[in-house]
Amino acid sequence: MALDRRGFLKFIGGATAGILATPVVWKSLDDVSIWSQNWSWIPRNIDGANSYVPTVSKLCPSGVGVRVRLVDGRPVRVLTNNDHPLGGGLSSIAAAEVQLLYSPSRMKRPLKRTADGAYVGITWEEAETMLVEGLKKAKGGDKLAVVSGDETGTINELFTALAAEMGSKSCFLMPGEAQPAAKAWELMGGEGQVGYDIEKSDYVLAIGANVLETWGPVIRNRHAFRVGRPHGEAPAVRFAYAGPVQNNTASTADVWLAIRPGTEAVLALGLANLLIKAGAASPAADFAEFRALAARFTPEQVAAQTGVDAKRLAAVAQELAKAKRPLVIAGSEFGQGGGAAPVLAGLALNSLLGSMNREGGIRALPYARKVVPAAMDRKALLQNDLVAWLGKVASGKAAAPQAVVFYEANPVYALPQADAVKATLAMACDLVLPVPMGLERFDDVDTPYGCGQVVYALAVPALAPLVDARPAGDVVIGIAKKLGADLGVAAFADALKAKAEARGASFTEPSATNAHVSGAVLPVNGIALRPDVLSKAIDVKAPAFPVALAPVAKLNVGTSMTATPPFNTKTVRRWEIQGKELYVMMNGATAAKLGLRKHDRIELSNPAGKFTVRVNVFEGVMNDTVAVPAGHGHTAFDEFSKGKGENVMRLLAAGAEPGTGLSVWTSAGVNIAKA
Amino acid sequence: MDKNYDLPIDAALFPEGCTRCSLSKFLVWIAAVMAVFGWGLYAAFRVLSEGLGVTGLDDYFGFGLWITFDLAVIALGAGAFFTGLLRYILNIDPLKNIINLTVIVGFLCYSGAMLVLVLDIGQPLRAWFGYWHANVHSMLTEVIFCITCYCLVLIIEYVPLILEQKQLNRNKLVHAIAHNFHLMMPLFAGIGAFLSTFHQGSLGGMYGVLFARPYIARDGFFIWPWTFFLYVLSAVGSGPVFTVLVCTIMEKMSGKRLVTWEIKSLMGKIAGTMLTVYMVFKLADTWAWANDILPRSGLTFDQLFYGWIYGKWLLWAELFACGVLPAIILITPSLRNNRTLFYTAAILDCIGVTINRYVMTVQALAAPVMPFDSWETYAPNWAEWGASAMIMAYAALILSLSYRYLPVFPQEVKLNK
Amino acid sequence: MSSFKEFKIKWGMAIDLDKCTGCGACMVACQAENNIAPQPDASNKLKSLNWLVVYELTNGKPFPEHEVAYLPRPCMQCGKPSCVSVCPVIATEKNEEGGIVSQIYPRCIGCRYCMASCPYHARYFNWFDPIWPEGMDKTLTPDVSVRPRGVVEKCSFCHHRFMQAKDKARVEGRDPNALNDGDYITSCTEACPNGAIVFGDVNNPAHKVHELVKSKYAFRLLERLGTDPQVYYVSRREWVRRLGDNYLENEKVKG
Amino acid sequence: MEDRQLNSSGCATDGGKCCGGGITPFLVGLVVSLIFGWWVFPDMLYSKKEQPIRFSHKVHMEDAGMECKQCHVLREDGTFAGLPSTASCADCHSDVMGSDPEEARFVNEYVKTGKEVKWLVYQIQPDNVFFSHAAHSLDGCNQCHDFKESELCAQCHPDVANSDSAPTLYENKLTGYSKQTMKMWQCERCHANENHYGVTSSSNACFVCHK
Repeated sequence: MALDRRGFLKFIGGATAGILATPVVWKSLDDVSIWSQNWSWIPRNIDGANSYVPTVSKLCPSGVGVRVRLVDGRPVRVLTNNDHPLGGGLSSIAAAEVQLLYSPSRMKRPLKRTADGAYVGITWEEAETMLVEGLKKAKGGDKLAVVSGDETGTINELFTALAAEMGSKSCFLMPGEAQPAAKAWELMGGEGQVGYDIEKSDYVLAIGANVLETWGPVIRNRHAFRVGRPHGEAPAVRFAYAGPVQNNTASTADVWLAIRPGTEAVLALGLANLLIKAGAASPAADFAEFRALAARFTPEQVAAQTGVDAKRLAAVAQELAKAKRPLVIAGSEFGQGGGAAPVLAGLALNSLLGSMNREGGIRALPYARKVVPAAMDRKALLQNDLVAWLGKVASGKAAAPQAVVFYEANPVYALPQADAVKATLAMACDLVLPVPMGLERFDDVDTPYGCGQVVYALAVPALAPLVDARPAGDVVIGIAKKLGADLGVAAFADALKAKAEARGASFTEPSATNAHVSGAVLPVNGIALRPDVLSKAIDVKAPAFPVALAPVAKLNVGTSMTATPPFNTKTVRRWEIQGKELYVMMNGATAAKLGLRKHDRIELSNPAGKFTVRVNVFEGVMNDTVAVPAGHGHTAFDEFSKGKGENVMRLLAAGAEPGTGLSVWTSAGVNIAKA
Repeated sequence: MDKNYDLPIDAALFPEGCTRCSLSKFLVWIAAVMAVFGWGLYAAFRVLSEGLGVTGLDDYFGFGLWITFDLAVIALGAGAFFTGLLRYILNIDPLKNIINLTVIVGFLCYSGAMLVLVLDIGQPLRAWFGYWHANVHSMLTEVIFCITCYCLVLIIEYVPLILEQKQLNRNKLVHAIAHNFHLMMPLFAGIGAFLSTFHQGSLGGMYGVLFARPYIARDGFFIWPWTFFLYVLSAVGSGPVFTVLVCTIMEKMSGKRLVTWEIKSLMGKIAGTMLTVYMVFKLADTWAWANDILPRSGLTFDQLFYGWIYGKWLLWAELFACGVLPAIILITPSLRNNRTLFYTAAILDCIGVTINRYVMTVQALAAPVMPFDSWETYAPNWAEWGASAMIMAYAALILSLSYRYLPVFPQEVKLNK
Repeated sequence: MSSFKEFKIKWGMAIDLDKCTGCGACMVACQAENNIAPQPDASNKLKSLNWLVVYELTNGKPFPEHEVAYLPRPCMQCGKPSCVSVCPVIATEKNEEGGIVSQIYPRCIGCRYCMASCPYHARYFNWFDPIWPEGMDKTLTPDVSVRPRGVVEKCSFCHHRFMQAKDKARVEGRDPNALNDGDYITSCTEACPNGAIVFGDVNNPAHKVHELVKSKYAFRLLERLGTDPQVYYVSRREWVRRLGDNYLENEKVKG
Repeated sequence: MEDRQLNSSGCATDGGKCCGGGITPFLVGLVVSLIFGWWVFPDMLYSKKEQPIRFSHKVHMEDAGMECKQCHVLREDGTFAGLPSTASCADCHSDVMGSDPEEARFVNEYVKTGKEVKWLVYQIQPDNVFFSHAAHSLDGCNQCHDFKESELCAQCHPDVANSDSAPTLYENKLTGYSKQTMKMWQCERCHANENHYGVTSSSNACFVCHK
């Protein structure tokens, strides 16, 4: 039968009716919607058994104690470790540490720089050969320099021992708070490492030091804050903060004393003056001279120099005097370049308040014994000033090294006058060696600066390295051997074991923290206040710029050695970065004075450098001050941070602190012009 | 009959006794329409393949141009149900001369809206969940069901018109079907009127129920949410004149008279009457909102406006320039019969209801509710404009084809003798 | 407004705003815990997906009287959620003991009506498919499914942790419906070093949060709109409490 | 449009004729699509997969007297380990025990190499489903029911206790899931059963099963 048009239509009609009576349409509709929950380009969950590895974060400068959650051996989370002496919460950078293992910018194998400047992958054998050859050339007479970005690790002993074997003492730490503090403590005649017992204090005045965000063992500090501030109740511990910007610490402090950047020491002396007038005294031998010095810092004088409100200053002095266990913590508001003066002045205040060697006050903590015989101990290492040395090299006052080894340090990004550093260091490294990341290696954190107790925490690998990386300690030991030097330890693990023993810790049993706390303190005897040094050191000339510069440090955007982790872009505040543009903050009065409004594009410039940013009006900034978020402006790393914003270090130039010779870069100023 | 070679090639398909432009001229016009359509198609492709991130929408403005567009065309398409209601149920006979056009416009508005909705939801493959997993508490469920049903009704109303196409109608079966459909029209008009009233209302209700959005929440008085009635009234107050405007545009483009002035004026009168009723309630609503709902929410009238983009001018324009003013013109016979004033009023009326749908959608979302939140602004991007333009192009296409080949305007032959 | 169930257990938070420094650890912990994809450019805050967002509050005064506070905003898990009744496909509901407002991704059609209804902006849309840098998807937890583009998502109070806590209780032979304080806490609660967030059963006197929410300094966001949130904020600062809701000039704030 | 001129003597009266050809084409269409829809289409939709090793649950349960939970373990934290690892099988099968060639193959290919068997799972659920084996315990169900362990398992899983070889797995080509993957209504047989409320802690709230 031939099918005519009408017949065909009927066939279609029948087929349609039939299909509707079968699962074809309905099942397909349903399956398509199931498919839409299950798209192949969306990653799947992978189930497995949970396990937890207690360790300590080597990524976060606070050395926060954490637990790593693994699912069938895959690390998935960094979790809080409430039992850890450096834990009790997460920092915004440690929280992202697991994901950083897979950062697109992670190095996967050793790299060598070729003649045209490009990096090519090589094997570890080639790399070690190159390294040995390079180091051979740098033997003898300070021709080798070592720069370490790890302030608390035993790894430094291996590097410095290698340098010593090579005849060099040019070993440096990246700048931080510990160096100026060590200098100040030494000047005062203190022994060991200065510690701040925040946990037991009932009144904490932080001058500059951003104690709840970047200063010291932050998570430990914040845990003390947590305990001292019962939920919704009147605080048992009061916090006061003095600094140019209402930063994270200031936001929750009971008092914010706004001061000009770089005037921390002046503020401390002003408080000392008020306290002495109110009857405070120090047992120090040079107290009389100190009193005379402090007397120069009348409230009017302090107000003029720091810009602080005299009434608020007096109120804080009164609160300090009334407190049972007051504690003053002084430092730089962005964690570096502050010089010894603020710490000296701050410690002097503690002395006036009777806080020396007292619960909830200042503690002298013993340094750990060296475990690598030829190494430089922490005390000696802290005395070397990288920025000053680079300055000398640049000006020809010191011999340029033949070889420099950088360990977890990014000086071209993180040092003041980054552009000049780049020139001094001849651009870039010839050899780049990947080390396992913090969660992939054995390492340690020994009593971070600021900690009120001796804490020794072991970092334990949660997983094997994901890339072709080798532990730096073992590489150094091997290289030394090839260079004919015996460092006295067979493996890095032995060094760690010895260090743990030196701290009285034993990690033979599995523990919930892999950390050890010791009550060991050194006596604090015959402390001097050093008004002689202070009077010189505070003689910092006010910058000859219309606007002072206040860098603002926050951990969420990374540290001097790592860029913004992938998860952290969302934590960057809206008016901090927009697209690739950085926003800087100033208060309404300053903006009006400069004829600026929110979103205006401006150029910040000074002899050190210049860049263009936009204006955000934020009232929590000192008058005539521009607050610049630090930690942006990376030229390397991945799409999460590269090319975003500007690096504030480019506007900072280091000078020498009179009286101590330390490099300082907290008193910078800028010109502002509409761009 | 000898073939007349002066006539366009497709003349055999034209409605009985009507003349049309040449096919090539028509095709040029269609090509232009298709170009716009293609742009929209590209936008739709990008949206469907990459996700809605292609659009200018964001987490503050989950609703934007598309929802505004949908609401506006559905309101303006209300001419279909309301005219149908008057024509078939209340037997206002002269409306038969424009009823076909209202049906087509209505069909275009509803089917267009549904097309946009497919783009606008994030998971179009799950669109059928709206029927299968319906949440009876959601106003949107009402909207989904009513729009779908009413769109089907409009298709049923449109089909006989297609079947009446001269060549198709020669087929006896087709002819019979068309005829029988016509006989059933009052029934469908009734169903349509019910459905349409209901979902115009639920569209309004959709907003009125958002009790945590003081800009649009309407509660505490009479039936909650009373935006239900405002939406119905504003739709019937503007839909009829929109049809007239479409008709007039078609007249201008074709150079023919399609509908007598009396019919247009009658449509204007109907819309004007409804608009007047609407304005009374809308003004009362605005007053109640400003003096009851806002203070209860801790807000003041001024706080609900921002800068130029969400300024008070929008409200004044909606209420007075595009509300009270056209209402007065359209209900006053002397003013209404001045053609310039009539068309001005018609346009203002349509603009007014569009502004209403826009502010209820966009400004409502822009207005911060948390005191520390900020006003944000929204501007649709090319993808949203493109997809909207695609619907306009689709409408232009259907209207052009319908006009060229279907007996849409019963008066055309007489008026163009 | 349709009526909502009352529950014996009511998971809630008391967030002390005087303790939050705005560091962002909670936001990072939330993303990692709930498999939220990282975003290379998150500077458009209206298009960056994060269940928990820390808002910056200011007392509005000029320097030096200026004060700043930070307010972490999870989903409020409203007792009378404005989002639930509007969903056309029952992809979100408030029906489980504990009062957590659920959001079911395979059901959601992405109409965004719930987003329009939520005055807290707690709901987020997947504008694009989620993308992790190569290899980073290995860090996904098995606890929360990854959401495709086109669906709405929001904070679930780490609901999977609730389930895990119940399972743990079952295995240990305890009553899964009588969890102890601390058995179940959210990822943000756990991460905050300042202890700004206290999480627990608001109805259970044995849980700390039970007392905290009764503080005279406790308030909820936009309380007068009738959403009845299960998230409470605490601040001793009057100006902060005032920013918790809209107040006409002459109106007084509680506490 | 009654006023439009219509020829009312149209086909309404002799519809049968004007729609000639009878009902046959319609029926043919109907049957063709019914056959396609019920027999051809399901076959097209699924691909068949077999287990990498033929495994006899019967031998293990009847002959060796084992119970489900000996291999399908609940971990201490309440999560379910599901499939046994090669190592746990090797507790018994460290060497070939019987005469079954499949066992020998298992020992040689997996136990000796330490490789894990990629068992196919019939009941694997989408990522968005949360299922707790801890919550679905014998104790809970047997408050009213009288299930044996294998009976309880068989409420959801294919009852393999008595089978000598594992069934074929039908994988849906579109969704990627097994044909036996439970649909929501199957979960709701218990979860939406009001008799269970108050007795067990079951609830039909979305979040009870979704993640």
